[in-house]
Amino acid sequence: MSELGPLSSRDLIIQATYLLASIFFILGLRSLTRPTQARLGMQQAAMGMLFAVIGTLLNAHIVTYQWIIIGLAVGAIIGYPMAMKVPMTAMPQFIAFSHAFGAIAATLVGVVEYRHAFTIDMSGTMTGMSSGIAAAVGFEVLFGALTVTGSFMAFGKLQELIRGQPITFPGQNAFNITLIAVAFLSLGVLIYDPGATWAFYTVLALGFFLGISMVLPIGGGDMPVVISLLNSYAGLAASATGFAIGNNVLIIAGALEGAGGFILSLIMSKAMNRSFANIVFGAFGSAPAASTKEGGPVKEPKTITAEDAATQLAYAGSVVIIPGYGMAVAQAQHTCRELHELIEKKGGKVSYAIHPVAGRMPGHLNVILSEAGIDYGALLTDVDDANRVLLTADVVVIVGANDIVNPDAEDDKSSPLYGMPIFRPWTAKVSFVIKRGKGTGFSGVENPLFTKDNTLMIYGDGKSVIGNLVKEIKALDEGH
Amino acid sequence: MSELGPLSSRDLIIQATYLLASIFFILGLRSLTRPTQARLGMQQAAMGMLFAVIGTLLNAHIVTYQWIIIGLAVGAIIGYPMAMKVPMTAMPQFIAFSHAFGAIAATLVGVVEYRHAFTIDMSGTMTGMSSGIAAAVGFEVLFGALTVTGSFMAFGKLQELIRGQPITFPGQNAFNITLIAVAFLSLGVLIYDPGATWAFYTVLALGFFLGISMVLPIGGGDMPVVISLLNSYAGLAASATGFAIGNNVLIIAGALEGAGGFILSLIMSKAMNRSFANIVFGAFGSAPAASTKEGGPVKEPKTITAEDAATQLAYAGSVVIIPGYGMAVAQAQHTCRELHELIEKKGGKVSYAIHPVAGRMPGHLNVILSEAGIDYGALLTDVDDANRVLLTADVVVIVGANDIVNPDAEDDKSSPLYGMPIFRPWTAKVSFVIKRGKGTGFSGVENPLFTKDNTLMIYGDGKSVIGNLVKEIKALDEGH
Amino acid sequence: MLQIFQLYVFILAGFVGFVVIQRVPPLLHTPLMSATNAISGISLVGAIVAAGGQYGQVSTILGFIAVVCAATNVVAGFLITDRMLAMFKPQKAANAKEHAEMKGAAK
Amino acid sequence: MLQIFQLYVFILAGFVGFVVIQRVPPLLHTPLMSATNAISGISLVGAIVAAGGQYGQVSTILGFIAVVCAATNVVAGFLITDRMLAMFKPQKAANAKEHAEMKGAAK
Ligand SMILES: NC(=O)c1ccc[n+]([C@@H]2O[C@H](COP(=O)([O-])OP(=O)(O)OC[C@H]3O[C@@H](n4cnc5c(N)ncnc54)[C@H](OP(=O)(O)O)[C@@H]3O)[C@@H](O)[C@H]2O)c1
Ligand SMILES: NC(=O)c1ccc[n+]([C@@H]2O[C@H](COP(=O)([O-])OP(=O)(O)OC[C@H]3O[C@@H](n4cnc5c(N)ncnc54)[C@H](OP(=O)(O)O)[C@@H]3O)[C@@H](O)[C@H]2O)c1
Repeated sequence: MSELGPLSSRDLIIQATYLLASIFFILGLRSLTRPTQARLGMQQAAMGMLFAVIGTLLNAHIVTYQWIIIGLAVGAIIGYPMAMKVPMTAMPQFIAFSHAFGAIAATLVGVVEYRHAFTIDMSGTMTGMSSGIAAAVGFEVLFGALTVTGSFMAFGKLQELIRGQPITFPGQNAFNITLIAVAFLSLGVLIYDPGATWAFYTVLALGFFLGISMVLPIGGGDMPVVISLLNSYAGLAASATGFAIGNNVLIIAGALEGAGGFILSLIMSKAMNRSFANIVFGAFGSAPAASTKEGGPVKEPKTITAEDAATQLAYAGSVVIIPGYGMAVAQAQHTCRELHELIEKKGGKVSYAIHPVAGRMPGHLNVILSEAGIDYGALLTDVDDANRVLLTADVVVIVGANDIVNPDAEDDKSSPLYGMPIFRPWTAKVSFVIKRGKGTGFSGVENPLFTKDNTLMIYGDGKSVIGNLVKEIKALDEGH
Repeated sequence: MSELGPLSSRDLIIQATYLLASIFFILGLRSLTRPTQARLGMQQAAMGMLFAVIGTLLNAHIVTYQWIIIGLAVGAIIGYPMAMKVPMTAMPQFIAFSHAFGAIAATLVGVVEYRHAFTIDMSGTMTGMSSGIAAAVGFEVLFGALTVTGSFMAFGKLQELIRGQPITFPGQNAFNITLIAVAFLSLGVLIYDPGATWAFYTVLALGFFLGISMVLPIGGGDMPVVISLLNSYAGLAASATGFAIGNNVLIIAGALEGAGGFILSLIMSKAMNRSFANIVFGAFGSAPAASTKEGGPVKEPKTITAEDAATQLAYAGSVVIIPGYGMAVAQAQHTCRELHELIEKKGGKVSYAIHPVAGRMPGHLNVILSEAGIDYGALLTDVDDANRVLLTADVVVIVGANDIVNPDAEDDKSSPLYGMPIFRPWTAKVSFVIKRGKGTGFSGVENPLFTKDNTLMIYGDGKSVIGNLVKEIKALDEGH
Repeated sequence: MLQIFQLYVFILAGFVGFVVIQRVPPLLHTPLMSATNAISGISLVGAIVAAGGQYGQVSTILGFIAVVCAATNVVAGFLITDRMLAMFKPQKAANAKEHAEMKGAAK
Repeated sequence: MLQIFQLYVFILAGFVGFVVIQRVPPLLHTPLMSATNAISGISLVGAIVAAGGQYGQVSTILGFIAVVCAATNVVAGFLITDRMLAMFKPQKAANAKEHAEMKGAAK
């Protein structure tokens, strides 16, 4: 909370530490964009955090370190097992949860700031607050509070503590817009008269409320976009804190995060073919409704036994595996790797086509497969590249994927998926689809791929079906 | 020259204008990285400049606009014809020249600042200067002055007003290092005691002197690297001005320019296979000396007549043209385009392989060819791509290029070119080399390409030889 | 005036974030999301000042809670990101690239 | 304090320049060099203050010369860049890209 004026040498050290922290954050983010340097980047960002904390601990306003040290220790004790235990499939809800914690901190800091400025201190005076600072603190608690409840809601939906379906009531959008308007009005009052305590607490309360009412109507599957957007909001809250207490590290880290979260939600929205506005306005609205296409008589999908499928896989020259959300649900990645290695031992080439929005967060399947030790050289993460490889593939194995291989995205203008870039497994010789039953994907629409002539279904849980395939291929060998 | 304190509404407008200017500069630079948006980017940068000027004109310190307006008008009158008349081949020296002008301005501003602070004003007092400001002003005049004389030297060498060869004397490096040391010592004194007028003028004088003594020993061909580096220095001077007068636009524009110039010199040094240190320390040292390889009996290059060459070109399916510095010297680009169109009319495919350091500044030949109206879709600017195309080319026409097609860069560890990525015309069916005589290229080394079995020379000036080829191809048609 | 500088810092940093993150390959989207989540624990800086400052008992308690929450976010966020990135195996990828380059370099 | 903020602005802007310019394709190296040259005319801002301020006669003269020089740099730099960029013909390039995309999209 340094004010303007000549710098003491202590201030100089603090400022140098902060500058270093900022540089580490930026370098870290930059390294994070390259697969071979990503881990280094993460460490640089962590170093940035360390320096930021050190710089703050040197702050002359700090009189007692007791609670700080206990707090840090408790945080570490809570955080460590959390991070070590969580399964990779639960990544979205984990991020939402951890995120809510950071937002709580930002919000509380805002409250402390405001209270401090408008409490009569020992010397009997009240410091008060300029309009500029009031604006910053107001933004801080608004975005902070919104992120707290929003993140918890997202967590609840993903963890299925709350109903995943969109929860709506008539006039919901109008209601939310009114809430937002009132929140910004109160913020305006606060800026005009920083001493208007009621305005401050109204902003805070509405922030909490908005987080709930804006996330409730959004379907569980849309949560990753919401989380990413909340990430962006949390960044803005951090930047606002920085404006309020005059701390550049906060401003910079917050801006980086704000930009990052925003771009990730854009990327997701694009890959999911949702409109930009849909995202910017807090992913208002609900998941696309099921298409009501009425067709002729519905063809029944053809099936294939694990034994026959295994034979074809054993003699295939080129196999492409398309994993989807179901692979994560079934935790089938390790078995999948076994299959992969078996096929390669028999001389086939295996690659994975990873759709940008396969799973429930961007790049989710990359993490799941990496967890099983599959190296990322085998992953085709570009849709066009993957489609080129599919043209010459002998066998495609689709494991728990649905929307990302739905041909309606290209053919049916009325489909909610229309326009989303998809994989084209039907251009390969034959595709096996592994899923539990007739369940639809995230979008809730039927998939005409399943009734194509060269598509064969293998019903069952992803992990056990792949396990069977592995067994059958091994049996083939022994049979010889 | 705004100081800290509450802002008047005029200051607010100025600051908003400056912020806008900064944003325009950044957006402009970003657009400049994309071929389709480059022109827009340039316009954005120009808008940035306009806003920066408007913001400055609103400055409360300005009492008379007369000299400003006359100055702007005179500048425009000088600048306009300069920019409109200069031929594209003279781009490097033009940039050097124009650059010197900007540096003069930066240096003069520094002098005015310093003089103003240490002159007794009407009220009988002297404002003086803090150490921080003195440091900024000192850097400003050091880098500014160095850029002024350095740019003029570079201009002189390129325009051949000064001998292009490195001008050296024994102990030159030691001498320069001593000068630099004295300059920084004086700068130190100035920071310690801002009132030490002698220190200020010593820094200024040494800056001018260093610009000369650092560029003199560098060969004319190395000038583009020097210019780029001086660009970077000028950027630092502008940033220093920004620190001195508390103006963010100057800091930002200067930093962008500083980074840009630095990266461009890095790119050039890499493509020319010179060491990094060589560049950072002001391209100290001279152009690589000619290699003294002693071989067996020297083979004589084979030649081909324009008539025979024309016949082969007329029936070639795929032709690659490799232009070099000689193309620019001969101004052969327009004739080259005629040849290009003739071959295409006859059903052949023509592309250009443009080496990153072909010519005398990075991307030079792209500009030269664009001047002739050749669209950039036909330009292969990636060495690896071009080499792939060369593998299947029927005829390669090398026009005034030498070093960039020297196989020693790959084969001869003792060659000064060793390690530089080059084109491999000898992998094509046949190559024609158009040059005036036995002149070597910029590096001064012999080129074993010319004596390869499938390389045939056509001696003569680039423009007239290509003119002959065009004539002969047309004659072929009439002959039929 | 100070706030104008802060605005510059904010805009420039936002631009850096924008330019840099646009280039993240899809492969790294999830780790990136979790890394930015960890960075959002930067409110720890504000929390420390609140917990250690002389702002009265209520503020100290709120500050203490803030420190706990922010520290949890930071620790959990960075650890999970590290766990994730440690799983990415680049071995064959690097080989594949080398192959491609060798092919490119062949005459 | 002010100077620390300036330092942040400088470092962040330098980083932006670094990240952005690294991506410039070789095709645009010459125009880029001439555009950054034009931008270096930004010293015009300082020159204007020097020429128009009440700093005495010598300063006004020096300032005037500075304005002339900087304005020359700006005008000449931007005009030549524009002339250069106007010569770049993207027609066929765009077509070629479309072709490639069509091929990619074909089944
Ligand atoms: N990645 C992101 O960032 C993100 C974010 C938000 C939304 N989304 C959306 O999520 C969808 C992702 O597509 P997707 O193809 O990966 O998944 P999907 O379309 O949701 O399909 C998943 C399929 O897996 C099957 N399945 C579920 N559990 C299984 C198990 N244990 N074993 C085998 N199969 C199982 C389901 O069918 P059964 O029930 O019949 O088994 C279902 O058809 C897209 O619509 C995308 O827009 C993605
Ligand atoms: N682009 C850059 O940024 C940059 C900067 C600095 C240095 N360089 C250096 O410049 C060199 C560029 O290579 P380059 O292959 O383009 O050029 P080069 O190696 O300098 O060769 C130019 C050739 O053109 C011939 N020539 C000159 N005038 C001619 C005319 N009127 N008609 C026909 N031929 C003519 C010369 O031979 P004759 O005399 O026999 O005709 C000479 O061999 C590299 O060594 C590079 O490192 C480049």
